Amino acid sequence: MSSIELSDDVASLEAGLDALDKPVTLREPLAARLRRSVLPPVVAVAFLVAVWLVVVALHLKPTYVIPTPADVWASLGQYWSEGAVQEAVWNSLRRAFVGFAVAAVVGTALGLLMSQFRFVRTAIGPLVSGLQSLPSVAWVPAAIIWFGLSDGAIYMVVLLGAVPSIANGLLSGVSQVPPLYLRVGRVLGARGFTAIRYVVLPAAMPGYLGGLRQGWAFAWRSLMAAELITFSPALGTSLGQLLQIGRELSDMSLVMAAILLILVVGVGIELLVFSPIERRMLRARGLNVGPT
Amino acid sequence: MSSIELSDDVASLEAGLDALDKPVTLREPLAARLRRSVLPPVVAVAFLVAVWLVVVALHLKPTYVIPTPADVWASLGQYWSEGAVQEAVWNSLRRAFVGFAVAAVVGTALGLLMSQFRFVRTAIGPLVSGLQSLPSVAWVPAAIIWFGLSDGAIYMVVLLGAVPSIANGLLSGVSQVPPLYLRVGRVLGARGFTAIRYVVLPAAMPGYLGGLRQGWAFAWRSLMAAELITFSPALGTSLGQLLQIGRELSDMSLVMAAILLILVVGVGIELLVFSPIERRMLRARGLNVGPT
Amino acid sequence: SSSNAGDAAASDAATLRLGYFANITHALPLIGIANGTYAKVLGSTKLETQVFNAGPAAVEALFAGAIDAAYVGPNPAINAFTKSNGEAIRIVAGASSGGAQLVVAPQYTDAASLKGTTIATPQLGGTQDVALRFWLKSQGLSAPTTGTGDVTVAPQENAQTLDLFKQGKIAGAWVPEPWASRLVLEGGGKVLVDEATLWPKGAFVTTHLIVSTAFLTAHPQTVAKLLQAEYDTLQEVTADPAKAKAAANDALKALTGKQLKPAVLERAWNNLTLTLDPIAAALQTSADHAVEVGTTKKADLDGIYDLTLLNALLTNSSKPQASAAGLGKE
Amino acid sequence: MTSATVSETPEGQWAVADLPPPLAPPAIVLERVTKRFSGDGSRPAVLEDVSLTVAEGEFVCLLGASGCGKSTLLSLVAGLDKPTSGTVETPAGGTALMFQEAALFPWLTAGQNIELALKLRGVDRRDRREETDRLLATVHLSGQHGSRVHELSGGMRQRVALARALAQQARILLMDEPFAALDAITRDVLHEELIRVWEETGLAVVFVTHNVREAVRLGQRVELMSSRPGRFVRRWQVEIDGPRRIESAGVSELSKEITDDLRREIRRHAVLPAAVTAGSRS
Amino acid sequence: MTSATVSETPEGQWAVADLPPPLAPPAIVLERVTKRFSGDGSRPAVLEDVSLTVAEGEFVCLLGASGCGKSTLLSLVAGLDKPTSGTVETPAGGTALMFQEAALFPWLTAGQNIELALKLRGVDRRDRREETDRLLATVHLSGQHGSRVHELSGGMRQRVALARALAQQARILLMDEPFAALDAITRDVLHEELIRVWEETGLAVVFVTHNVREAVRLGQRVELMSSRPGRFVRRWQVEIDGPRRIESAGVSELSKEITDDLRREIRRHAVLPAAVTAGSRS
Ligand SMILES: Nc1ncnc2c1ncn2[C@@H]1O[C@H](COP(=O)(O)OP(=O)(O)OP(=O)(O)O)[C@@H](O)[C@H]1O
Ligand SMILES: Nc1ncnc2c1ncn2[C@@H]1O[C@H](COP(=O)(O)OP(=O)(O)OP(=O)(O)O)[C@@H](O)[C@H]1O
Ligand SMILES: [Mg+2]
Ligand SMILES: [Mg+2]
Repeated sequence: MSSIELSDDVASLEAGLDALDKPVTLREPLAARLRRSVLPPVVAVAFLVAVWLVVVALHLKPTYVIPTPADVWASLGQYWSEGAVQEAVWNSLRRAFVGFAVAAVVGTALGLLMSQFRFVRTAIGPLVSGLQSLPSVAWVPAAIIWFGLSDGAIYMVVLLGAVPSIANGLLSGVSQVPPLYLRVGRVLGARGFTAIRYVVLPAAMPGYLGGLRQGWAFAWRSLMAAELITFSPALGTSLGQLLQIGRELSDMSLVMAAILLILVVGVGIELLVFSPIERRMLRARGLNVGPT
Repeated sequence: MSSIELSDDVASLEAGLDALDKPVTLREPLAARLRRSVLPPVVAVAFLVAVWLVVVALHLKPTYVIPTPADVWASLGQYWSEGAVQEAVWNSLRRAFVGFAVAAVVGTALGLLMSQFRFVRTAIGPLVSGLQSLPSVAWVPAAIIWFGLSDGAIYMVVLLGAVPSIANGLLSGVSQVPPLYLRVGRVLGARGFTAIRYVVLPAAMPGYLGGLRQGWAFAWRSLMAAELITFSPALGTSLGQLLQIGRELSDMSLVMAAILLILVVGVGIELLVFSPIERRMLRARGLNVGPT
Repeated sequence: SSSNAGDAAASDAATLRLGYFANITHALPLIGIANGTYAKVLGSTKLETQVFNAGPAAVEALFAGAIDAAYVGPNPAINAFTKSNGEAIRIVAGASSGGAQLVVAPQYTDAASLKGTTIATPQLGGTQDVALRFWLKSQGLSAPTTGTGDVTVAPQENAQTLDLFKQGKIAGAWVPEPWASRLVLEGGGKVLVDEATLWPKGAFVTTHLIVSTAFLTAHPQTVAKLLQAEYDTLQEVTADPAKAKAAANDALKALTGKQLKPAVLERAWNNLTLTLDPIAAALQTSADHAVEVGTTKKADLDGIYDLTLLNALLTNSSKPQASAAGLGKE
Repeated sequence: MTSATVSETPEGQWAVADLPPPLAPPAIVLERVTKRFSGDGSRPAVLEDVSLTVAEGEFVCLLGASGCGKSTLLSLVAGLDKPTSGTVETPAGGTALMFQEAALFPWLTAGQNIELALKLRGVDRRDRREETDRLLATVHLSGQHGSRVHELSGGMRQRVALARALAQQARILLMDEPFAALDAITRDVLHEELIRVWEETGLAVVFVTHNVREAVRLGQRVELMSSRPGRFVRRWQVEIDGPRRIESAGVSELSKEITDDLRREIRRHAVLPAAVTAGSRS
Repeated sequence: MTSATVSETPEGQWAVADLPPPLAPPAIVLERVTKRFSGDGSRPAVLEDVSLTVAEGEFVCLLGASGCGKSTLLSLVAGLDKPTSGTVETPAGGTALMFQEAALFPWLTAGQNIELALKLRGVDRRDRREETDRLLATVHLSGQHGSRVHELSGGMRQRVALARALAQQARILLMDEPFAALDAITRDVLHEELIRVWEETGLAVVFVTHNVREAVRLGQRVELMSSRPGRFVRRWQVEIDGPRRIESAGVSELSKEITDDLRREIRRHAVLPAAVTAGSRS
């Protein structure tokens, strides 16, 4: 028996198997991908506008109660030309980003603590989950009392909204790490912090990213709730305030315009930032990319 | 070769294998289970109260800004003796249940439609997801305009909050159904509605229940937001209103009492109703029961 | 008078849905609804009431057709009128006047000392907001609606204002009763400006009764009865102010679970004037001021008043007529 | 102890016309079946011009490397997919199909899984329970009616899946690597179980596997498939007397021969990286 | 073509004292090891009074039914768990361990998985890439450095896992049913691959399997374990000349013998339901 011959034999057999066994990944053609990623939002918007036009055409309510798309567009145009829309979007986005960034840091730290120490999890786990069933507006008075009418108060509300999602996302990500990975890590020599750094955190990524994504939605919701109520010229115009001004002026066109802006910005960030990141990560791991 | 002998041979071998192969399910002793299920809430509450007492003891703020637990307890006692707490909890719970029930029906129908018809999913999928990043308060003006100052307006806000979670939960549940189950169903003769009834829906249960659970949290949040803002004696006292009254009266004890009640009721329902159902279902299927 | 006596029965509405606030400035509806005067005068018309927290919500409800009439401040009334191009509502009477003050912490003694501070008002572009900005302007202090000026005007909820004032996070607030009194009595503030001193005869409107135009057209007779009920309540209050005060406080307790402290009630009551006169002249002036300080654009208020029913009632009661100041029917 | 007679058809002769006439009337007839998944022909056909006849009561094993189209072929026979061209004929009453994973519905108990199959077949509610107990007994699982799927071992699950397939009362049982995920001991036992059931019921069985010895152990006929495109390239008629076991000498001998063929087939597809080829030959 | 010489120790004699002296110095020594998972003794011991010695460079296969404690034993040797009583001795430098699932980290490429093992061993950054390429070449996967785990077939994954295990440069390789999830063809090929690597590296290998033929094909020694509690009940020294293959007659013959023993061991645990017993005997 010649070792070299056998090796060659095995090698060619393996190469044949490798060629046949490799899973075939079906790459969608570009046209189909575009159709899937661009068409839905367009259809959705068209659908929305159509429903709206029908409602207006039915004259169920006077147009000062349910304004026409044209009214809303005009209202948007007017505030745009005054620079109020740009300022509002910029202010709200800036706050959302800063708030979200801080929430990500705090939420990650909290999630890690909860995942690693059973006692911490036991003590504050239910509390953290519970926070999600309190509306953000409930925090506004407390936040204002603590921080006055400052960005600080707004950030506190945003944090209280976003941190639980992020912490819980990381926690559930960690709890879903197959124990096998931890065993492999230990066999390879990863213990303690090394294990967290090289095994636990990367393995928990899918749950964590899901948490971050949901955390963004909550941060945005909470920010709007906070901006609706804390109101000071020193804080500058914001989207939430635009909505509030619309209500105070009984200006339904402005109310609708503000709701649309909030929706577009909130969903836009999710679709443009979080979705692609999550998709790429899931795809790199060969995981199922969800329906959305 | 005697068929009976062989059969007996296989049977005894199989019986031996069955005895050895059956997965061993480790049942936790009752004491440990209780310790796991009762201790955390107790610790959480103790932790909360401790933090609170420390904050009060530090005299960071006067007690009319941060009241002591005793103040809050007294405030709660007073409203309890007047029957206001009971009425508020009852009214809010009733609305939450009705709203959630309607949301479950609508969300399920919507989720099924979206899961079965690609076109529907394409058209309204992003919209449904997008709704989750709009704060409930934004809907209040629209709800009042459509439904006036009735329970209807409150239900509309609750629906807009809860339906997307439920629909998305069902959708992601359906999309996670292993295609193998559908193939098996078809081979067994289940097509169309029969397949949905006997295969798709039960298989999608875990995602669906998760969606229902999250839907509840959203329903409760949205209800509180709605109750905070629409206020009418005809609608009766509610938890959201208790909070609002506290704010209007600058009565921080009442504000805190209301926040606590909202938290306790919202989390209580989740822990007492949704968690056990979800756990039981997951356990019956031998699935991982999450960390919470 | 525009209504035909023969049509009286036909124009009675089956129900009247009336909105008001649980607030001392709404003393007339508070007392009259609680003691049954409103229900009695309305007779066969069933009275349904709604309590609101703020004017915009009441206007939303009016727009939605959920209520027919509401007691609101002048600003929501103006907004409801102008945003609906003069269609949605009419002011048919007043309910109270006066009772707004600029209360500041004791260390502020004059306008100049307020430079660099934050002062709260109840609502951007609201009467008090406009009054504060106009006054600041007259004192040479700028208070732009966006960005920073000499003084930061922060519109926010009154309850929040009280908290922030107590903590020293704001220098003061221009607020209506009972908040002005609470700032003084509970927050240790002092009155820097009493708004009454800025108006001729100290009269400026605080609370209006607005009615949806559609309801007014369909059921003038019912609106007349509503005015009558308010008038009767006013007579009762005038006859026994002490009893009225107690009744108002009881009504507050019933609606919100809390009463005003006696001292607050006392002080607030004395600052307020309950009257059916909508004080139309002040409305236009206030609107002009709003344009001047930049919180709103020039608004056409022509036709906002319909005081024909009120004046008929006043004539019958041998009282002086109320003026629409050229902004509608008298 | 055992003797093996092996009859081969000449290599490359896979057209239906060249087949020896089946012993019994045919249960499955595939004629010149081609299947492609890309509509535009951008990828090669998965199955090309494939013909196959399985007689009633016959036990045929399909053998081939990964991706050669075995599962696709079973899908076509089961009616889960349509051929691009060619015809597939199966008797009325449908086919039963078993997979590598038992694919029991985890929200039902073992018994309920079988009852669902009966219900979908239209069996009367009253008869279902009795029939289910009979089927469970057939696979030696009496008393496991109420067991949850996750409480069963892999072997028990496949036996429940077999009972569920039998509940369909189809004349054809298609099996797609049904025992691949089981441990060796359990797999051996299930081979005996399956043969017993096949003898009792007289079903036509098409059994797909990667395991040459398993194919020889079970099949009356073994069909070897090529890859890219999938075609039948060689056929063995297995004639081993007496009870076969996986360790039987006859099974071993024939297995070795088929394995060599299969390995040759696999090597054809080798794309050796230059480095390895050079390295191992130096 | 092959000849098998089988030497047995008398049944029931499993104490260390009765062992023939190992040829090379011992790499693993387990002495009177007992392991229970319930602290209160409410459940029987998983391993009871087990002793085992593996010499350096020796290839030992552990065979036993499900749940007999094979994985538990490997965990103890790997230091992932502590015995309740008794001692476990392994050389410094740790042990490498492979599982049924390749357990590659899906967030890393094939090459990065190996590099991580090197990094955790403390290999210098500059040397890692080169070492990784050498290891990939060893398992015939040159050029797959950048492949994602999910892009690899099961066999390729196990080869990467093998390379990762080799990267640890431990003197002991523990394998817990490493090929159980692979298809038969791939498994056969990996047997040859593993033997080649073992011959090249001179590692001591403890290989756990359910597959009797696999144990005989690979091991120098086969140890049969009993269940409940886990103990060593019988041992075979496998001496087959020439290149073994899974179909070799020598392998088949010894396999049949061991299988019969194993089946007897399994039957001991049968708890036949009354109905089935009655039914099949009537
Ligand atoms: N739905 C599909 N769309 C596109 N290609 C497919 C589809 N199903 C299978 N294929 C391709 O057809 C080929 C044959 O697949 P099939 O599953 O029939 O092979 P197989 O012989 O069963 O393989 P294995 O032994 O791995 O189960 C593969 O190359 C696969 O990628
Ligand atoms: N962490 C644990 N806690 C409690 N019991 C355990 C634990 N790990 C294993 N067991 C029990 O110990 C016994 C032996 O398990 P082990 O996994 O070692 O068996 P095995 O021989 O590897 O089985 P298999 O062939 O199925 O892999 C089983 O009965 C199992 O239920
Ligand atoms: Mg297949
Ligand atoms: Mg094991």
